[in-house]
Amino acid sequence: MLEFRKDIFADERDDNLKEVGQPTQRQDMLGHVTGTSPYYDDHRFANLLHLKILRSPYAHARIRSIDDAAAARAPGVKRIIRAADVPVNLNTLLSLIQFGKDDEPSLASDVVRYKGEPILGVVATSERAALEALALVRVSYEQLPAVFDVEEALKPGAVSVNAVYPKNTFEYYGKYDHQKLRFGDVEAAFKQADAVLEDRYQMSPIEHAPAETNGSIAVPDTNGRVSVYTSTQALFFSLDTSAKINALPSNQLHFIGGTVGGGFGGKVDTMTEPLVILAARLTGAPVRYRFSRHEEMQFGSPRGAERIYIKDGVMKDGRIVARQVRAYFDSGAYTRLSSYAVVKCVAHIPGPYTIPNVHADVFCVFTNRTPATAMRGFGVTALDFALECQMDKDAVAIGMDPLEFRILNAYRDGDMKAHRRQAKNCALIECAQVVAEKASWPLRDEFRRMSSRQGGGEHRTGAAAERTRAPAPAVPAATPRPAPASPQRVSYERPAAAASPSAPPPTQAPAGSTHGAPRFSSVFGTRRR
Amino acid sequence: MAKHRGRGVATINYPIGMNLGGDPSQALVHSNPTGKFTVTLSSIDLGQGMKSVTRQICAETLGVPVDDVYVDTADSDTGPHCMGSFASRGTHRVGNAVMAAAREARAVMMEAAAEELEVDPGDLETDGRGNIQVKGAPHRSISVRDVAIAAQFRQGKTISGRGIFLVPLSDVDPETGEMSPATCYAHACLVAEVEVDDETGEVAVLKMTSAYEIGRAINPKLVEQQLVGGSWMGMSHALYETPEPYYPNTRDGPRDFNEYLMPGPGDICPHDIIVLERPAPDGPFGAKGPGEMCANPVLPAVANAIYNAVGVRIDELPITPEKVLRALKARGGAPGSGRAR
Amino acid sequence: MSVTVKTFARLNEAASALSSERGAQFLGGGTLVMRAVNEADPSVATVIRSTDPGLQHLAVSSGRVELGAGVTMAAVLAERELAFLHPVARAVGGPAIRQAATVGGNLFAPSPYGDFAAALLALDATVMLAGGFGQRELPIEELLHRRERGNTLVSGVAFKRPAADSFRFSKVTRVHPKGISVLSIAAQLPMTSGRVAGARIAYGAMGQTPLRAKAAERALEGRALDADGIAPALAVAADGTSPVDDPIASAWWRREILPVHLRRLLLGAAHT
Amino acid sequence: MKTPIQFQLNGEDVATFAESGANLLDVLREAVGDLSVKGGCWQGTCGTCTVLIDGAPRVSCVTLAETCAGKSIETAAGLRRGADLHPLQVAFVERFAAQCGYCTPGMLMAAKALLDRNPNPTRADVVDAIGGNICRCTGYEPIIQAVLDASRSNERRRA
Repeated sequence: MLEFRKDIFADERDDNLKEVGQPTQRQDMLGHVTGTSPYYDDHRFANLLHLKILRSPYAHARIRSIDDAAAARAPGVKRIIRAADVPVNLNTLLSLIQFGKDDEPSLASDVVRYKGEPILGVVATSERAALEALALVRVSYEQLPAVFDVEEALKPGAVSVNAVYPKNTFEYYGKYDHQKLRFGDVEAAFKQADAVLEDRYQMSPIEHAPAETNGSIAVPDTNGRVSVYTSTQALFFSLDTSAKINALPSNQLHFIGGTVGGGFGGKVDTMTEPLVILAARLTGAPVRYRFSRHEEMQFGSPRGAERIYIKDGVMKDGRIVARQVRAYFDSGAYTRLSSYAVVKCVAHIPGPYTIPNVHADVFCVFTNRTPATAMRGFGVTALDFALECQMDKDAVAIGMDPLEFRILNAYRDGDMKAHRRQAKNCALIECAQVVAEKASWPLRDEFRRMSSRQGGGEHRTGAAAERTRAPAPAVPAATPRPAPASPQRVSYERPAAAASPSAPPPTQAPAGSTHGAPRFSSVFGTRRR
Repeated sequence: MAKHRGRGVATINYPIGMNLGGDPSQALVHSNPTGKFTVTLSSIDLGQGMKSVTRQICAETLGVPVDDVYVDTADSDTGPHCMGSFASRGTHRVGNAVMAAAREARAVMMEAAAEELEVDPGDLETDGRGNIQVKGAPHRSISVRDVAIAAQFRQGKTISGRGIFLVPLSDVDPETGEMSPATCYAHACLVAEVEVDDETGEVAVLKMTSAYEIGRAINPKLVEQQLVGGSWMGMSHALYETPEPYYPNTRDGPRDFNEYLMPGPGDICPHDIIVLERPAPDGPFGAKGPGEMCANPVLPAVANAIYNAVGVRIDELPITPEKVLRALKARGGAPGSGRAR
Repeated sequence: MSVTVKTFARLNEAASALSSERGAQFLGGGTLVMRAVNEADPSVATVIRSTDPGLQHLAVSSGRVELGAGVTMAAVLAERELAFLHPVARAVGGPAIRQAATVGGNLFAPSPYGDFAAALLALDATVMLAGGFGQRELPIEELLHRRERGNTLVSGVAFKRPAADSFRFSKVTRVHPKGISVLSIAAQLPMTSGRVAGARIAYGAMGQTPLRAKAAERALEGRALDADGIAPALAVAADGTSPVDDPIASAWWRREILPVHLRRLLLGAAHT
Repeated sequence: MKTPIQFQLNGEDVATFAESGANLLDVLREAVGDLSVKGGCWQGTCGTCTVLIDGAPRVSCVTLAETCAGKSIETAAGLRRGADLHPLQVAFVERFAAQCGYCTPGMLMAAKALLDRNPNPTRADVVDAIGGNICRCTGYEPIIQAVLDASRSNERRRA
């Protein structure tokens, strides 16, 4: 099932290692097979209380009034937690690295912006008592129009989802409604392309569905601290977020975790810790807040939906000369991590290929649905789907084998990428070659001989050399070679005529760009160029 | 009824660690008085193997057997800061931090050994079996255990080390998108073979063949876990999953594991995986990170295989049988058979 | 408050309790009621259960099959004489669920659940009701029609044992081996001299409850089970169905593939 | 209202009190303290909480605790014989058949139910046996292989 090709790149490796490279058994395996690995909920406390949350039944509504008197009197109820009880009831996850504005309450007080948004909490002696009390809470809503489509949300006059970002887009660098990528001149290149293909791709949201749902237990500790047993994927991320929302010095919190029943990105958002800590402090008792599976599936943040438009300009000889991408991340009602995913997505465009003219605009859009967050492959999974489907269509359009088409365009060491850094340590071509061999996917000799190393081997030499004169977005010329015999195979000659006279992009960022990234670096100091 | 087979391919790369960097991790390594080591982290093991990978990296760096190292994760009172377990950053970021801490601890260990053996630390080497010996004169050696006892009770040295790894934050040019997103990238190519039922639109994945280039496999079994489990998740993303089956309409959302669709043990297929290692200059022993990227090539490879089988392009995820059937009807059925490949 | 659990030694006592108590639900295997209890569903204030051995009654004679309401899918699978029902019982959840899921409970399982009920519908089962005033019988159609009204307690079902090889079942799922129904089809196809005589076909997940494919049954009458013979039945396969969109499949897809799977079932290419 | 309930847990007599209407999963974890049983959904849809009752696999989250009075319950905590791992545990270790480990106890019990009844299962038997148990990490293949390995080791012991 798994084999190694140690022969490839052997000259770049020192394989004279003792422990690294060994199939050593997992340190935690014995605990796993004996059912003794300590997940957050495997810690026991006397007189444990349980927190359950009242959630909005509407995607967008104004809260007129909340009557929780009956719930407060219900059997087993120890405390009602209202928005007013939350010390700092507005936050955004990445405020920890000073990226974005606080835009999400822990408990909604005036308006609910997605179905399932938390409104009020009940702390009771059992989960059932808490659930029964929640059923007694009376909330009067004024339903508001909602928007669910990312492109509808950007139209003039669209419903405004999030008051902090009234135009329904995250704000980059204090002035832009999206993240840009500009490299070369796509319009000029499209004009010269033999084929121009444009298509639309859509990924629906995806749920992390970890075996263990999100949850945490907060225990009032001696000397006023709070110990928190948690399923978080990011211990200090959750600790610092909880400290901020509870207006506590971070050293008043002691977080214990590290053994988690799956995460896949769904346990970064710190969805349970802040309120369970508040509940423990307000009751002076240990409290557990555990998502039900239904909550996990519908109200715990998913991998957000993405809509991606791709326009490619391709030459008959197989070279992609231009790629334009317009993408919309459906962030749901609040930012969480989608703003970051957008930048990661832009960084990934145009994929692992050397394309001299690239243009991208990617938007983080707010809609009235469950806020999205990180998931395995964050910011890249949907883009890779779109790019690789598009690559297949490009190959078909010019009658070229889809794998050879990828190898031809694959980035090599020294190539200039669209974000203006030279490619290094590349290995896409080698991956393609070994798979072709294993799966008996026919590759012609010159493609079997190609390499990711400087120049890329064979006829790419000229190309790569051209490209390394960074930044050189113009379509590079290649060493001419005779067209292969096979009629439906296209020639790989690169006529100089194909070179697009596009303006070279600036090598430097505009002097003194003082927005966005500097806000990062004010925390982290040094910056890379 | 007609079933059509087809093959599709995808090639991808994946950035290691948080985009733009600026995501530090710290580690502490120390020896107890009898020469057994503890790595203290606040990092999380959510199944990916954080404890095991950092354990092997620490043992290799110290030059001691892996059994002599234990990794303790995620206690904010003892473990120093870690950004978290996401963005395929664990092996690369935390691994580097552990390496730095282990190097510092190793230096003290070698000094203490040198003092005991009355030689220069530079003349010593570890044998990886728990001993420190004079290069070229293995008979002149001392066990790590005795070194630790000597350091603690005679020399008053602490065999310990601190490590942090930070990829400095990159600026982003708002006008051009110029930036340094990542210091290294993993790579993959995957071929999927599918069978499509042209009367129902149902798709079965019959076989996957893939290659993943991950810099260095710190532990081949843990890499296999990620790649096998991750490709299953990719198949799941491609054909089954969503909490909003009628997106952008939010109705009929699944509430449980009967309604949330994922391939069961009866839906999986054979998968031949080849691992390549082109060491990342800044990776621990060259390691990158296989965790996140492994699902990504499956989605487009399956979509392209469906096209190869029945000639329809499904550009919306998940590729449900309904979408395939609607597309087939729109183009008036499937061609004679999948194109030979 | 926590739910009240009342256990009765005799089923008719349970039946009267069920009809008199407000918010009372009868506990079969627990797969539906216990989930509701766990979620603090206000419609379940009292859980009624019975240890009446009659619930486990399982009798198979040459002509007739009797199944107590408490007979589990696992018990059906353990009975060699009920081999024709094994594909149906095996289609209900994984092994652990089959140990719990009961014949009686399946009659009340909301769509897309209720594959076993669809089979019983095709088998023209008679349902025995327990009541304060003793047993009553009614056709399964009637029970399915009025089951939403609640407070009905089923003690068991009985049906004529189908002729050898005359019963067929097919369940379409997205997830294997354990997935809930896109749709399921159960068919009893008695043959006389190579012709269908008195077919009964039932669908699961093609409406609010399992329902008969009456048009298809009529179209099959007197026909052979070959491509030509079944063509008229396939043309009207979806008549009278009212499938819905749910997280598993859309109504459109269910309608589109129903004739395909009915054809495969009738031609003997059933897959479960 | 709490009701007393007695049963055997992994061979030991247990007497405890169950909240009226309590499910077996909560009683085993909260009242008895057997934390080897994990909860994944409390809906009966993920199999994570699978235990054996009188030898048969059951989803403990939708099993009314008081129906278990007098019965024999097995959980992953009882698989080990002293220091020795059960052949299934050994096989899961050798096959690296766990990642996050959360579904593992339920998987082990579902597999034990199979092997106790059918010592020489086919792959299809194994797939059916774990069909009700959700694993989000492994892709199932290592688990299937581990169960098949364990059945072979059964054979070896009998030989």
